[in-house]
Amino acid sequence: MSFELFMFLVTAAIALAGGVGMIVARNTVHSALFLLLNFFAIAVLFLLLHSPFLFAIQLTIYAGAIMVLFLFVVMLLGVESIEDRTKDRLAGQLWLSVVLTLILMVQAITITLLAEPAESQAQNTALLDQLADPALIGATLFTTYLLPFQITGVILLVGIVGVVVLHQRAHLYGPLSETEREFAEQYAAERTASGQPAEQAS
Amino acid sequence: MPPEIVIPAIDVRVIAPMLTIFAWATVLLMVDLFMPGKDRKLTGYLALAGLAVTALVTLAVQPAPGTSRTSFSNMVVLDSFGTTLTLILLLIAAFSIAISINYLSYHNIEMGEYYPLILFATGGMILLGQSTNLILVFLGVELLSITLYVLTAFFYPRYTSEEAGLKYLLLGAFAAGFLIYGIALIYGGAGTLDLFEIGAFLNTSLAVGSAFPPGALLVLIGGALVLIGFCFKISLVPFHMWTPDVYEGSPTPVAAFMSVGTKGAAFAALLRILIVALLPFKIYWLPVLGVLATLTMLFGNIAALMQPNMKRMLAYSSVGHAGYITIGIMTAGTHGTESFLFYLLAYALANMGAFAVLITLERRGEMAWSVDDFAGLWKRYPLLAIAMATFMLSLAGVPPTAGFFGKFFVFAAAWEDGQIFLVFMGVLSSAIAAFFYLRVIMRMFMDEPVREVIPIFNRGLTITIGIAVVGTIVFGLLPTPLVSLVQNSVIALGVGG
Amino acid sequence: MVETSYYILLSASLFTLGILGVLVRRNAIVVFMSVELMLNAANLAFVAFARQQGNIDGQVLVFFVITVAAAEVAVGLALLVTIFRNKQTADVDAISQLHG
Amino acid sequence: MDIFLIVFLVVQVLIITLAVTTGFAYLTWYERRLLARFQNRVGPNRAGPLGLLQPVADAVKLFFKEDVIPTASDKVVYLLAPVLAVMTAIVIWAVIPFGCFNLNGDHTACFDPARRDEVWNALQVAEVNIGILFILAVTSIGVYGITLAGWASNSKYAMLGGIRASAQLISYELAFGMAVLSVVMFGGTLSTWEIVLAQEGLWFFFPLILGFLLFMISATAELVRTPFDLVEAEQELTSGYNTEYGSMKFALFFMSEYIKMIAMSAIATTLFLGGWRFPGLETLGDGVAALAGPWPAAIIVGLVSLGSFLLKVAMFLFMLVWLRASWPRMRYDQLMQFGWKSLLPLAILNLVMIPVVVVLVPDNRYIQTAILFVLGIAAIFGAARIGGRGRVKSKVELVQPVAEGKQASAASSAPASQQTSGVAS
Repeated sequence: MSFELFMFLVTAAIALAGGVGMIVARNTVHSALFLLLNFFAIAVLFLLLHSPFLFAIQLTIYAGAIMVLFLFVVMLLGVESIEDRTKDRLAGQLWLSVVLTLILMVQAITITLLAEPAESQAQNTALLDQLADPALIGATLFTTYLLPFQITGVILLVGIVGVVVLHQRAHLYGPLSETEREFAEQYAAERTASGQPAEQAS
Repeated sequence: MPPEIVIPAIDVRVIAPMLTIFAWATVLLMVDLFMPGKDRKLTGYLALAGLAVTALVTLAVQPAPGTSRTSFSNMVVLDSFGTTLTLILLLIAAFSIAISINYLSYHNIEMGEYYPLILFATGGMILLGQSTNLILVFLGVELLSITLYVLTAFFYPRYTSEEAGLKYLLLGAFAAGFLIYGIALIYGGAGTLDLFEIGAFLNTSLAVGSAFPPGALLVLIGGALVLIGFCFKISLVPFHMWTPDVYEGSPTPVAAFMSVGTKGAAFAALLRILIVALLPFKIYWLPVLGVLATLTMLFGNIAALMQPNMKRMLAYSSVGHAGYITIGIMTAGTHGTESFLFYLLAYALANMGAFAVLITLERRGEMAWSVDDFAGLWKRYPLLAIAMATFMLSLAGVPPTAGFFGKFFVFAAAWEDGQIFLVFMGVLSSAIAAFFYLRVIMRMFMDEPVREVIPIFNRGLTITIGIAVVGTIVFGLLPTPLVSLVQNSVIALGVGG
Repeated sequence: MVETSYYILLSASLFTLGILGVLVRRNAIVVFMSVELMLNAANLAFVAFARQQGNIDGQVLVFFVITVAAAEVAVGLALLVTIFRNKQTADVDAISQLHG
Repeated sequence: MDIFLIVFLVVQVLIITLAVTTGFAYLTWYERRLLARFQNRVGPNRAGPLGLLQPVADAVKLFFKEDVIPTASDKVVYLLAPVLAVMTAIVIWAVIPFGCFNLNGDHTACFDPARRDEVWNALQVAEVNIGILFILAVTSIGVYGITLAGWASNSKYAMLGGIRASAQLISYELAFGMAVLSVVMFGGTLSTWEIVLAQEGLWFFFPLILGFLLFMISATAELVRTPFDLVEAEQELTSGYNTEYGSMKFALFFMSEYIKMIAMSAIATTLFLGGWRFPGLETLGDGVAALAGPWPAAIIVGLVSLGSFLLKVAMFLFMLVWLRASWPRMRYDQLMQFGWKSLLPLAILNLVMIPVVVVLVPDNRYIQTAILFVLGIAAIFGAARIGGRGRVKSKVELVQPVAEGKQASAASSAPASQQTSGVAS
């Protein structure tokens, strides 16, 4: 077994463990940490795939920004273990999803077994070294992918405006008034009483 | 040393509509910041002006019929299909803003950022209609979705609005996961994300031998995942469960905007993917879409039948209409493109109109849009009742409205394509649909009023309803000019072709 | 050299785990994290395919996916915080006034 | 040969880890002695000559303290947090070049970017083409140690400290990253090695004066040191996120902070002060090579470059201590306002200014430098003026009597206050 394969297997095991852990963990902070572990493992896999640039980007943005944001929100709201598992009316959905997942797994294995094109460049180390150069990514970003790059800027702008809008409203209008809260509850009660059978099935 | 950077030739005309609307939205954000006072109507009017300017720009750069321009490494294309779609989308956005201007202040949720966000979403839709590269399709979908998450949750003190925003966000992000994974598999199979090149790759690799090459298999599986992602966006059964909840919770103008705009843009992108890139796989996607369309038409209309709530009824009816549009998509290549565009315009007019009528009846703090409010409307506000009746008839597909011709063209194209079963199911579900549309009309004209309802009229609403009524009837009586317009709107099938 | 198919198998498994997370968990934050896992699986597939194809496109696409994910997470978490302020829960089922 | 290389790498890593840890120990001594001088005291002087054994005494004390884990804490995360903190602080050192001791015995290769392959540098662990991004990545992960410590302790003080810390670190990371990117833009490379070489005859301090200032401010904030140390404000939060930590676990947090401090100084040296470069170093090497042959030259260049690097780092450390001795702590809202409304716009301006100048004034580094220097100074003074205006206003408000101030704020109708709060967030 080559060193690279060994590294791959270990990292892949960690990545999978992280993914499973995230789903299984009861505590949201633990979930976030398992996901973080998974992100680290994927970053290492990027390194194994000759992409040091994405290794750094993955760590900086996913691990360093996105997951910190998640943890921050969980801590700020204090919702570490908010989940209520007693009302398990979703047992059917659970089984459905397990079956669906098994189908997807089978599909994944099929892809893997069938799809190994002959003209793979994965052994061409000279080419791969060339592709590992971050300058090449930059150059591609500003030439071929110029338009998507600019659109990304628009998306980030919309994201910023959206977050400010969502936050600002609370400042402008204050929290829900008592009457509004009552109205909402009354409305909900009315709706339950009237009963809308058709869509419950969906 | 860094590699030499050679920026490829850029044809600004190709992205001119998009560029105009994004630039206008960005400047509008800043203008709004320095606008004194709490009144934000002026921002709304400026946004309308921006849409008008964009429409002019779109007309100025439109390519000669039958030709197309590409730019940015063939990532975007400007063909007559894109131009027509852009104009329809701009009309939809203009309607949405016109019915929002007083709605926002009336319900005390006025914030200047609302209008630039609508403009950004419209820009995302235009992008979706023009992009010929999967990564741009992904970015367009995300731009549209992120904007709409915020707009859906815009009705601040209302719980349901935020719930709707969160639901839409979780399902939208889930769908984005499918979309991007599908794109990754397509990239793995074809080695490119360019729709034209994927099509060429499939043609060559499928032509080689009898065996199914692994690359093509990856593209097939990826295409299926992309389709699932899109099904969420255009709410095809069984991926529609978010639709009624989200429409009900969001501010009514936003629901109107979503019901037509998002669907139109997402369908346009799907159309391009299916007939430019995945045409060699038509034998696979045709039956799948057929089943989805049938389910969607039947389920959407049957569910709408049981709704006492007008807003949810319109939401389910929009699910049903997604089914009809899907038929139009399936027959793309023959007459599908035209029937799609015609249907979209007819549906946009009727649906925006219906939502506008709903807004006139929506009172402050009111959250139930009961059909009861429409009872006896004819006796109190005959014009409003006639307008609503027109929209209902158009949505049901009764002549002489635009909706009739929309359905007619879709079914005719399907018939010509040999999809007899689909036509049958379409007609059957239309009959079901006619029942609940006509029920609204019956209540308006036959029943006594259940309770006191005082509609609110203002300029934006009146003009919107007026244009929608006139458009619905005129295109119903004289479809010829519109037909010739959409017939010229062919989709570009080759680079620079 | 590790074959591309190994990476794709791993990526498909992670994607499946992500779907499972979305379907099984009721906590909105965990659901959201599962979506991130799905996006990461796609990123891994992109990079593995980029190596196999021998072109840079796959790596550039990951850049876009990460950026979009960041924007989406920001909006999503802002929404969650406002909802929580109003309702004091992050349980998806508790947020169900709109169940039709 | 392969095995030898791996063993060599392991030894290199061990030596650096040990050196950095010792550096931390003596940095505490250095800081305490210096602070004492600033405050007209003597400082630790009992253990050993000049108090040089004081760090050893401290270490022994911390070792033998009782190791307590709070019962209500989340045990695994509680134990993980200090480990994460120290790990990130040490890992940064992998890409920093301390000097150039070419084990191929040819000192001239040290000064030629084109001959990068001929350099086998004993004084740098890993020369990668994304060195700078690696630094950014590792600093951005550094926040986990603090945040998790705050959460896992299950104590209010620690929690508040942790939340404050994560907010502060995220906020200042933007300005920090942008300041670092200005160096990348001007130097045209992401590799730390090449950045040092690109500073031949011109330290980046001069053209990037604005970037340097931004870097120093945001680095101080990233280090949570005065005036940005409200994460561990003793008066409000006991000692912040590490309140519930004792004995060696506390020592680990302490260690991570000081190692990060040295690391930041080393990064600043590498990015702005020419790294291990020293005027005349190449000439010195050439002279020794002419007199005694290539090997002695390589050794001399290695030693002098290491010395020069350490000298510059010591200077930065002195500055950091000096800051701590002379500045008061900021208020939390001031901290956030400063980060988002002053530092970030300046960083963006900096990032826009550099490419514009570089593109408009091609091919002459010195003219570019002159223009950028003048623009940078102008930007700093302009920002100071604009910032200063706000301060005068707040002073006037403070002069008002309390009761009157309350009335005034009540009278100025709700929209006005909303306007301001709107701008603030």
